[in-house]
Amino acid sequence: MANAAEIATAAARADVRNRWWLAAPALAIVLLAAIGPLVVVVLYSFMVKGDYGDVKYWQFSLDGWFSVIFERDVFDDTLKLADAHLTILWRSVKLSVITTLVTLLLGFPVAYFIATCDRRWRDFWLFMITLPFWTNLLIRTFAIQEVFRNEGVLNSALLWLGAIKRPLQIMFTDLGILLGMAYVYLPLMVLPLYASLERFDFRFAEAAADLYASNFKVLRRIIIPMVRPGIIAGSILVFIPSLGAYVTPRLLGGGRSLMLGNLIELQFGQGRNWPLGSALSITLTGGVMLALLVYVRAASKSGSGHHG
Amino acid sequence: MPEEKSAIEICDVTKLFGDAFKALDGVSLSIRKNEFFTLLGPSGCGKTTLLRLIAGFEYPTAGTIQLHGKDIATLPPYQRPINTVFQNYALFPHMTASQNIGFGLEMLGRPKAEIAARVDEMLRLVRMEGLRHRRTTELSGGQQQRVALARALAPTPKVLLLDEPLSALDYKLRKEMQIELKRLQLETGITFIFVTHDQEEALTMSDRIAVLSGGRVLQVGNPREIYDCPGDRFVADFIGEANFLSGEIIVATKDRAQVRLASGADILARLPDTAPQQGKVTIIVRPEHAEVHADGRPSPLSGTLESIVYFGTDTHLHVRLAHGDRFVVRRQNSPLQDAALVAGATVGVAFDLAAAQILRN
Amino acid sequence: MPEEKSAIEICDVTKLFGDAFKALDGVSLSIRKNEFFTLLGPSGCGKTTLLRLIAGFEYPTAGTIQLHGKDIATLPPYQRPINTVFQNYALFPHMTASQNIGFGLEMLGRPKAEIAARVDEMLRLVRMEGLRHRRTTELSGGQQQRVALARALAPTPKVLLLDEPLSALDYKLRKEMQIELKRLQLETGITFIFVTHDQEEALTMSDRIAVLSGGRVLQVGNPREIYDCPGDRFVADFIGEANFLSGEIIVATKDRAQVRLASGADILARLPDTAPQQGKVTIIVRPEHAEVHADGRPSPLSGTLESIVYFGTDTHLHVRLAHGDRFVVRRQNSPLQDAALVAGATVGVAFDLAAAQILRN
Amino acid sequence: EGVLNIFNWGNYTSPELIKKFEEKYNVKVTITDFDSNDTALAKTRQGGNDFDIVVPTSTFVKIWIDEGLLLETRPDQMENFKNVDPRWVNVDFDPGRHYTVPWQWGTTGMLVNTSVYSGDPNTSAIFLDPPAELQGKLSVLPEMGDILTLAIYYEGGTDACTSDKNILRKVRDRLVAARPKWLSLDYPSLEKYTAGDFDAGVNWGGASMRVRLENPHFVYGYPKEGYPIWMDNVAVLKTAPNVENAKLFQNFVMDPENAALISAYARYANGIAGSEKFMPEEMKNAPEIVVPAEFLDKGRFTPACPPEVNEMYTKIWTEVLK
Amino acid sequence: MARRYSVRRQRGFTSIALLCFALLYLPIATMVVFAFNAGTTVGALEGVSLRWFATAWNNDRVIEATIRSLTVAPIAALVATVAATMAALATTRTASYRGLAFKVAFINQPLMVPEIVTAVALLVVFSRIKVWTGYTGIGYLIAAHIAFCIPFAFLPIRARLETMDLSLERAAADLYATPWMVFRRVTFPLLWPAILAGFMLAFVVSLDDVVITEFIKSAGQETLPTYMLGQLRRTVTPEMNAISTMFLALSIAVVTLFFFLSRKKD
Ligand SMILES: Nc1ncnc2c1ncn2[C@@H]1O[C@H](COP(=O)(O)OP(=O)(O)OP(=O)(O)O)[C@@H](O)[C@H]1O
Ligand SMILES: Nc1ncnc2c1ncn2[C@@H]1O[C@H](COP(=O)(O)OP(=O)(O)OP(=O)(O)O)[C@@H](O)[C@H]1O
Ligand SMILES: NCCCCN
Ligand SMILES: [Mg+2]
Ligand SMILES: [Mg+2]
Repeated sequence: MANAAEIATAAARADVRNRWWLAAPALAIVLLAAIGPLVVVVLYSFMVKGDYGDVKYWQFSLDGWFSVIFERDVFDDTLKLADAHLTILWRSVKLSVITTLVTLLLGFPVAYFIATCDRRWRDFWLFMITLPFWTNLLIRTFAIQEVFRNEGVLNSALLWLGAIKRPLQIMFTDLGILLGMAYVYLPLMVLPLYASLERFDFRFAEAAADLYASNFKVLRRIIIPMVRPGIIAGSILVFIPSLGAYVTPRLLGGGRSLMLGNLIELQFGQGRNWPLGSALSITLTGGVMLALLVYVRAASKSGSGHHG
Repeated sequence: MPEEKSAIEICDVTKLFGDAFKALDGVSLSIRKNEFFTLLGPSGCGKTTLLRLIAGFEYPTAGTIQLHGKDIATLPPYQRPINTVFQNYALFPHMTASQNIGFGLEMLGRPKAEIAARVDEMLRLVRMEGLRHRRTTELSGGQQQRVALARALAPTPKVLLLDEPLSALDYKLRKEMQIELKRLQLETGITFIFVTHDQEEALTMSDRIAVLSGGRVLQVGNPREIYDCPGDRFVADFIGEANFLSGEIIVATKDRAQVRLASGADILARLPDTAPQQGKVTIIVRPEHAEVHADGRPSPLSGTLESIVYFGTDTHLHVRLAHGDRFVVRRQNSPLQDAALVAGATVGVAFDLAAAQILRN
Repeated sequence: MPEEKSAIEICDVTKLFGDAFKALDGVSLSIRKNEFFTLLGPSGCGKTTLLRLIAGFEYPTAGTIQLHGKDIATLPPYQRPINTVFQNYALFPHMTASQNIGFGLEMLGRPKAEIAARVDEMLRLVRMEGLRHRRTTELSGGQQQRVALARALAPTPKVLLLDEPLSALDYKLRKEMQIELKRLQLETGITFIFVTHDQEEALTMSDRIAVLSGGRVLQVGNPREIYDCPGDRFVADFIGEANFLSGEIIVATKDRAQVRLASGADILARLPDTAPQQGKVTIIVRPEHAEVHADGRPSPLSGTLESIVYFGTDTHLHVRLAHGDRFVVRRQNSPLQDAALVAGATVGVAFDLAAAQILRN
Repeated sequence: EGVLNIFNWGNYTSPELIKKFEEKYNVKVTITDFDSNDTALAKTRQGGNDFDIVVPTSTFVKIWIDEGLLLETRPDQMENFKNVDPRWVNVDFDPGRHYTVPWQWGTTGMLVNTSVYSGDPNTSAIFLDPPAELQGKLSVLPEMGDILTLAIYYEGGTDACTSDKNILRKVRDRLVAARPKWLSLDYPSLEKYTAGDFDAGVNWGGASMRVRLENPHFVYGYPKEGYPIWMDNVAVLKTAPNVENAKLFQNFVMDPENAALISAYARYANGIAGSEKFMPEEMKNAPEIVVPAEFLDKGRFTPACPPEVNEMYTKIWTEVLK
Repeated sequence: MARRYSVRRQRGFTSIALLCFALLYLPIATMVVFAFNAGTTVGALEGVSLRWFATAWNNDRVIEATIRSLTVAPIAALVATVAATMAALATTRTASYRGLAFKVAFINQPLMVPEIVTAVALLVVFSRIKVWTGYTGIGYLIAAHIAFCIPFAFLPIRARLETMDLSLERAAADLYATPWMVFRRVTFPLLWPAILAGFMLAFVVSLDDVVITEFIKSAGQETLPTYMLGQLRRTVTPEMNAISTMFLALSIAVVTLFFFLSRKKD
């Protein structure tokens, strides 16, 4: 006869088995095709850079890491903080934050619209959201340029309507980057939001409305908190990739300013400094990982009640 | 017209689900201010639907609903001074018990201190002081129901809709809550519209009761009227226990009639205005208004005592009448039991004129 | 040992939520095969938790649970021949009523035809034939509960756990379902473990009742034992109505005692083995076992009739005793009312020796 | 019989040429694109590919050879080598052509809309010290090497890989000052010039020609301070699985008629003498492709700069674009 | 009669949604329009013609690349979605334990590394494997795509599972459903919208990938995006628009067909 402690451990063992074998395929794939390579990158970050790209194998050095934070001035050889890196980091983070906010502000209504429309049409609208993204990113970006350009569709229409007197300069501006990024990342926000909203039980909304909550307050106090996991998933999916984005900023913003993605790419490309590129990307990954870890910890502490 | 006395005026309301299913069918009710009004009716008869129409979550397919004399068709729920205890509670899972209870007041923009005080009061009222910080998902069924009740009470609405608000509570607690609710009604002037399946609850608490069936209102009246003078067989049968005897009127005076039963015996019965004055009729006798005796006294009805069912406070005696019908007699338990009453005995059934009533067809 | 006769053997089970909250505290119960076993207890006392442990959704923090003599601790829910009617129904929202009901049989791999027939049967049983193709979200509360009941019954499990399975049904339907459930129990040999807040239901349907409070079992016994010989004050108070009188034993014999009440009057009361043989004691008298008379007869207790509450089948008379306690008397309604009994009258209260029982402290 | 796997710049390989080669030698050709010398180098260096032919730019050829990635196929001993323009035989990245065969060559210069700016287009001042008319209407190639080289020449340097800090400091200051006056730093698209988004910019010759064909107001300028010349070259990888076919291909592209096909498709000059007569009409004397004599000596091949220099360049580039 | 109240209505949401749809399709419409351009640019319309469709249709490399993209993306998205769904179950249908957060972060890792880094690292690793095994097939491409698709499917699915309580799954288990049947009959149907969303995300992400593919493709393994990247340094002609338009038309046709078939079943 098993005692309670044994039962508890047996149950726990079953739980552990499940959580390992179910996660195994994903873990294995990520391990082989993503983490393994990441180890390579970590190693690279500690090696001496090769003369024309790559690294000198098994010659170790901390230069890559050193250059993430410090740089030796080209001219007077003084040691100083790598303010170029910091400036670029700051700009990228700012852009990503704004992009995330804009996609959230636009994406939430879209997801909400799809989730609350007639059940039979939901898959259709969902498909309509992703369809533009079946067209290649470059083509899409070029097409966006056609829309935003001074002689483009948008400006022509606005001029024709008399809404503006002279074309709005959107291309090659931060606004252009932002609009482009919002466009490109919209589905990454809408789909997770939809996935969470689709299941929302509007009886909770009714209960709140019954308690004098206007529809806006219902949204703010009931719907948004209850679909929070979806909002967070969407925000992660937009924020992280936009930190590393470079095609859109380059094409729509004119590419006069480097983004984090460009900076890292430069080191692996024309800069031929793989250790620095590796160190920079590990820094980025580490930061994001840490943030995510903290989030999941917090969420699983406060949100475990949902599973009851 | 006592227009201003009525809190809710429901006028010929019909509600269709889909194209064909009539959940409500020409319902008209006038609920007075500060009344404790109960909706009674079988499962699926449209009680919840009616409450949802009043609260404003659904719109009538036809008909109008007035609140204090004003048509509220276009008033959204959050502008109606009406709160609801939902049948399924609908507690906010991301909030604690206190937060749920305080939600309405918060939405009304009341100051923090006032909300806190009121939440405390409500928690005390529903005996949940110790569980204020629990997530609602960590509460038992009855505890959830109490939070739902407290949440609806907290903002002191003009009208309170309660959809089986005490069904998950144990007997003792339910009694306490009944008393609290009744007290609140008397003290605060709130109009209560109450749905319950507990007949005792309905009969003791209500000022008036409406009996619904299949989306229609069958009878509206105070508990005594409903219980003692049910309008038709459905109401009689639905509320409490009832024995039905069929017979034919032989002589009818203003308010009573002599009826010849199937067994051939004649009895006297009350004859309400709404009932037929001649021909075949049905008579109702409540089980507790009849007596069984085994001493061979002559009695209009007699038969065999089939079974004796013990019910705590009382015992039900099931009698198979001579001509085949069943007749149930309820008798209060007392420590002195009648030894002659054993299953199989031949017994007579007796009741008074006042206990027998002729029903509307 | 009657080992093989017991269906479920619960041994010293404790369940903690979090680190400190004891939802169950050393519960031991032995439930016999084909028994109709009812769990009674106040809201939050741990009934649902106990059912969840038996069904296998939670594991006891300490203690063991056996099914037919075998430890089932490590058996996952789907391998336990146990079905549950959940307190919150937990119907599958993406399936129709029929599909919900047929789910269990389908999982057991029964042939299609058999499933269809059984689903039909179940739908008839719960009076839902017309709604078989409805989504469960389009059903009323009571209809949902009936589907939940039918779903759990369909696979004819060895043990059926019913967590307030009839709470959302109207009185009539509930009675019908009670009869059906009782019939099923007698015909199929299923062991029923039943949670209800309806005392009448518990008393009429159960073979045995366990009274729980705060996670502990207070008393186990058949309905009569529980009602007539409550072990302690909590049980007495929780089941039915009770009047408590305190006094002191003056003389005690084998099974009765003379007790001097606070008012100074002496009465005779039953004295169970478990009760104290001397000193201060509490006596319980059920309201329906006492009588009120206004004719000035001498009587050990007397007081003022404070209020008369009408209850359909009966009336409660609230008497304020001379020394301050309240005493409630329940009297069955009859068409002939006692005209002398009006609020404010001075009345005497009388009861028989058999009605008064001394309680365990 | 057999196959040939070509690894070349994107949209750079004439399908006609390939078809002709396939038919002639009964070889199935696959073409795979790369988009930068660095990618191509990185990929090949890691190995495991089945590429036979690779087409690195002049700047990189020496690296490829030094790293031992190329097979010494001795094109100089091939049948069609006689067609190679003598100017491109003794190039310093592959003296005597022991490894590579010319594919196409071109220049990086200024593209200016003369209806907007009528001054001299033949100076790097167009983008390094832009006249008022062109400020905010400039497009600059995002090629670190090309841009720094132009700036070094502009500041009086002669070595594209200079480590002279005086010059580099001036280069940096110049670029930092100029950057705000540019509109875009991106690969140019024709319609942005023709639609008026850009009025001037740093551009390749072939691309500039196409702009001019659409809008004759555009002229291509060769900076008098000096400008870079580049040449892409066909080489065979040491790891090539199909060496014989690869050699056949090297020989094949040295045929004037075939070389003309290359140019007709990708719009740059090739290094094969006698191919002109097979070229499309508009290319034969296009000033963007046939460098006018007066500017000829200002053009210089850029070598692959040594690591220390490249590191400084990267820092400057980052500094400029931060 | 005034507008009826509904708890579901949020002021302006439908307008914003429709506006977003309009904005999403504006560039696509432009792209389609220029596909029919008789001229050689995507900047100025010079009459209508089908010439670029003909050009594209006759461009074997484009057709090949399209087919390759349409092979890799569905396979990668499908495998990624299956793996992600399992992982999402494993990280929600469990008691909280130490290391759970780490596991979640681990599975999301491919998302957090800049593409170029994954690309370079994969290049290093896969090249070694290619040398050892001699296998240079499309498997590498698919494996890499699966890996970076996983977080895109994982996050939405897990988000939905997090808000889905266990009571229904318990009810199914109570009715003799084995864990697999619980998943198939209860969890999966209720999770379906999230799975679909996850799949679609994974699909477009795979379809769009250029950097990683660029680095690990072997000879002749061009996908549509890497092929188009090659065009970037030269002038973009309407041929690209024509390709994209055909691709779009094809997708719409396939999905419409799918819709019709699945609608019939209901
Ligand atoms: N997940 C949980 N976390 C913490 N406490 C819990 C949790 N679930 C239940 N409880 C507590 O355990 C106690 C027993 O709960 P249980 O649901 O068993 O009560 P119950 O007897 O079924 O009550 P009711 O009649 O109200 O349904 C309650 O006090 C409840 O608040
Ligand atoms: N959304 C809906 N679609 C279709 N029919 C519905 C819908 N909601 C309710 N109904 C039906 O309308 C009728 C009335 O439902 P309602 O919920 O008002 O019943 P009720 O009187 O509250 O019953 P109960 O006592 O069981 O809660 C029922 O027969 C129910 O099946
Ligand atoms: N080496 C530069 C090549 C440019 C191709 N368009
Ligand atoms: Mg209801
Ligand atoms: Mg419970």
